[in-house]
Amino acid sequence: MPEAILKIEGLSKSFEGSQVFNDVNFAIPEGELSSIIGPNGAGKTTLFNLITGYHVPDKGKILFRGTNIAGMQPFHIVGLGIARAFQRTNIFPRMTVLENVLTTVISARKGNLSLFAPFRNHDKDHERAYEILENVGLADMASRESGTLAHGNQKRLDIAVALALEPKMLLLDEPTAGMSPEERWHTVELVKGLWEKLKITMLFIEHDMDIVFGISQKVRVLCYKTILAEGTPKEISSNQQVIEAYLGEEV
Amino acid sequence: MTIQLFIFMLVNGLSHGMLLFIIASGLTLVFGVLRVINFAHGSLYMIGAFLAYSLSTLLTTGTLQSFLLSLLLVPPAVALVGFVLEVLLFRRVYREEHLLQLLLTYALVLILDDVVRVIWGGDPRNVARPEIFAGSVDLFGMALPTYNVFVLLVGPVIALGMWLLLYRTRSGNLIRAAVWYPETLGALGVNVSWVMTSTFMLGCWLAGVGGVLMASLANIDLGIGMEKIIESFAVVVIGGLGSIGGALLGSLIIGVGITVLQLPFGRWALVFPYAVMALVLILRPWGLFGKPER
Amino acid sequence: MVNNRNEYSSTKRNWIAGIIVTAGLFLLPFILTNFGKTGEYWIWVTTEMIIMGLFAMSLNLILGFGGMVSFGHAAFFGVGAYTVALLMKKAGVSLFFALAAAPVVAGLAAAVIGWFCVRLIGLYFAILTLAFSQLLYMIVFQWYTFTGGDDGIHGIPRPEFLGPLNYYLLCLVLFIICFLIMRMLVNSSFGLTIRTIRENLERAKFIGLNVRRFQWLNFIIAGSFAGLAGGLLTELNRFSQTEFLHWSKSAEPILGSLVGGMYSLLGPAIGSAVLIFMKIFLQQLHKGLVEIWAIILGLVLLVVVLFAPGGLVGIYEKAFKKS
Amino acid sequence: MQLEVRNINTFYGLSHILFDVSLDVDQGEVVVLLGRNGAGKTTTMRSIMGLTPPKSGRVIFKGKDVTGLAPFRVARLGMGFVPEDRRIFPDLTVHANLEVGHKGSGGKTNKWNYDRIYGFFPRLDELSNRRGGTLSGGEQQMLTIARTLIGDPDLILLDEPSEGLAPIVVKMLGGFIDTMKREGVTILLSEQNVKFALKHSDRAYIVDNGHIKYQGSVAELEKDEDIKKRYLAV
Repeated sequence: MPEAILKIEGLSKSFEGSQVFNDVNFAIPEGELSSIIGPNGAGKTTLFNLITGYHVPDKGKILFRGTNIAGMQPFHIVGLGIARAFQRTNIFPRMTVLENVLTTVISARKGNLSLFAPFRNHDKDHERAYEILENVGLADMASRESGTLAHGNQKRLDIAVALALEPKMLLLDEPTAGMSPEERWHTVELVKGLWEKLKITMLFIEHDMDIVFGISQKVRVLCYKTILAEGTPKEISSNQQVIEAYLGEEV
Repeated sequence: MTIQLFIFMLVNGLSHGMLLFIIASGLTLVFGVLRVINFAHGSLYMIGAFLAYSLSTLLTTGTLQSFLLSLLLVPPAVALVGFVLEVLLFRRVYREEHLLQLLLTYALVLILDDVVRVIWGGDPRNVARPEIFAGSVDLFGMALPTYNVFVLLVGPVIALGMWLLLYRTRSGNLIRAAVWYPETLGALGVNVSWVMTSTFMLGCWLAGVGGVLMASLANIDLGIGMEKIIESFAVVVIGGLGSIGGALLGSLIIGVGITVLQLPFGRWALVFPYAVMALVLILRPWGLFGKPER
Repeated sequence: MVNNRNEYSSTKRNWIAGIIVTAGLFLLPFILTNFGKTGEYWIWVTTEMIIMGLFAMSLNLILGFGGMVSFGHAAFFGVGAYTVALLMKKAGVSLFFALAAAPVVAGLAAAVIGWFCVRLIGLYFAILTLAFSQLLYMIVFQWYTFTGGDDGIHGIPRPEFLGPLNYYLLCLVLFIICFLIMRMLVNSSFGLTIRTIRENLERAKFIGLNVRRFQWLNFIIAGSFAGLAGGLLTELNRFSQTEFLHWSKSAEPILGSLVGGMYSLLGPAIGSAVLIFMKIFLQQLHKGLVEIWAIILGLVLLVVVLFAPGGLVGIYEKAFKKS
Repeated sequence: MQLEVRNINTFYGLSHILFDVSLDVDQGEVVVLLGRNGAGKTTTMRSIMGLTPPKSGRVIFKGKDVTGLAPFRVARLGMGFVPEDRRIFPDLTVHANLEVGHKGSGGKTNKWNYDRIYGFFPRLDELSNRRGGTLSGGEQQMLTIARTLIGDPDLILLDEPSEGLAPIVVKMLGGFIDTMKREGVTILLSEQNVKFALKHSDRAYIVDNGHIKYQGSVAELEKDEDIKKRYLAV
């Protein structure tokens, strides 16, 4: 079994007195494509917020390749190799699609302090940005103002921005939320394809069980303030505890 | 510095603090509901003060009747100005970004201050205190100006009145509800625009009360609006934007601070509000009584 | 709110217009000198326009491009002004050294003040900048022995070769240099980064940006240019006064930016010039009008806020886009 | 018909969200809008209530054209809106929250007074002096319904009431919906929880990408495996 890229130990977090997590523990092996499921309000997004430094945990360790990143600043964590795409579209709306990716490419190579050289003339950045846009199928919209894109394309741009950071681990928060059925499967294939191509670790939150069980190597169920169960899709869908707490009788 | 001098300064500082509270509470109330920092609040206060002056020249100045009459008439007049401003201007920018809102109120400062100058001119004025407040009261063997003690007592009355209004009436419930979810309030059948207009008018009424009280406390001139809006800013920042209790504490800190520090530091004491404001923003940006926004 | 797709448009049309205007600006004083006293007055006015335009452009680096509303930009304008005044009057330093020192000292002040301010966002940032600038204002106001208090510092020497015309040309050249530097800045990777932060500050953190650091740097750069503008105005007036630090001075470049359009580089300079011109024009038209200048300015501002938040440049771009 | 929605088109800024949406709700019915996240259910409700007025089309409530009317006027005509995120006024006590929703009888006698509301939601009676901000999710959901109910609406728009609630609370909520229906309140519900929705509704509409894709009785929908699979991922 490969080395764990992310290891969470005894993680606890409360907001204004109400506890969201109590002693969460799990480890994600390098290169895994896995998902997190759980009822609304179980704290799936909060978990991402803790891993990426948006919130500071009350207790516990978040070890990313051996470094404890709990409480670090987001930009620091990004620098170590964790990127995320957001549940609600979260891009730079009045910049073009290309600029959205370009600014991230520049950030990834720490070139932001170049005060005088025009960013438009840097061929390598452009090539890289176009390559990423092609990967997610947005290359032909490069010069559009990103805020005017359709919802599905904005979400894909969000993923493109995350990819531009060349992360070792990518967190995707409901990548198909608000998409039509065709768009959904398109996005699922995109995610799967990227995973196979880039060979990075991916962790995503998803509500659609067909998608979850369709592409995850492993599923973790977040419920009752902790990880209720983890296992292969097959194990999870037949886990009595999970059925009671979350899936219901239907599945 | 004797202890007596200190108490004297303290009472003075407290009365200035209470005056400041009356003005600043209007500012913070309006911010709480409308989410607009009204730069022009100081100008409205100044208009109140000058209206009190004009009214006193029409009546027998220095009588209790004339004083009470201006306390009765001037604040509603200022509230009426507020009504016009809210309906014609403020209403249009609630959804705009902060900068445009601030610039709108700044434009009003330019206009209102100049209107005051055109109407009343630049000379300092004052209104004679009604004779029953003109003397002084004895306290610990010191003669304290009665009027200052009076202002000192008006502050808590206003604070209590605001508390009763906000926490013991249906209108208060509506105002406190509008702070959070104006849209939901509308969907419950409440005319939210009217709640906002009334709140704004209440804020202006408070500025008017401050103006009337100020007119007999010290000289009034074209600078008082600016002076008080900056002090109110400091008060509101210290107390936390939107918090009435915070405004009370902040007013006392600023009012007493400026007055008491004048003894050892002279005019350098005027630096105090800015220093406190900067310090609070650095250490606790959401203010002593406020809550962090996230 | 404002469409800024053409934020850095450098189309042919703009280039041609730019060259014509620049040439016109260089020729203008030579024409004006032929008109005796009136001409000299107008040279003085245009010099002030250029300086205030530079001040407004410097603010716009943080306001329009950075999305940070500062109410205390006059602090750095004032620091620049007093640096020139004190160095020349009290230390006998030459004008060029003093003018070189102004942006450096202002930049240092911006570094100190900005270090605290960039920790806050939105309204809180705005109020803290105001508090700091007023703090500085009070200090300059009270410290009579060093700054001359509310008397200001008068009688700043002027090198002989710098008549009104030459000083105009000096300011114009400096303005163009500063403009070109700022243009490079906003078009650089740094400029893109600043815009990225403006667009979505939270997201910017998650593309690995140390947001505060870039905002701080931008704040310092903007402060430095403001310092140069302050120094230039001090030398133009040959005095420095506390008004230069007052918050109402901070409002001037904001008004200029708003009137001119804050999503373009030159908009704020154009806006400031228009405002100065308008004031003088009204004064010439009728003396009574300047008495109520604040009312007129306030009304203009109201109209812009309510009906044209993109400013003059916004109107210009809209007009051309439609045609 | 108590509510008729005719070909409404709604925009958020420049983005077109609803396309020619039409629906009817009859007096005393429970009608559900089904569809995934972002399909346009909430926007439909906001358009009906006047919170996001449609650019074109008409909303007719009790025979009266209410399109473009301010929400508070629509509310006073007898429509209630229970927002998805509940929006309990956190600084107000439970009782004060109810007072805000109370419109005053205005001549006619209120069907729902405080006693009845507290009888209906005994838990709120126990909590009546607690600040709204301290309630749990389920308690907040009860309060937000109660707050609308006390304004005596003829029609309630219930936006995703089951979201984020524990199964047992959802069950209780279902009971409230059934009781309200018995009391003669018309309900337009929006839900993602298909099972819950179908259990308590008479008719259903399916919204997808801002279009109405299906309408029919619950019994019909139950049988239509194809539709269920296509739009509801069931």
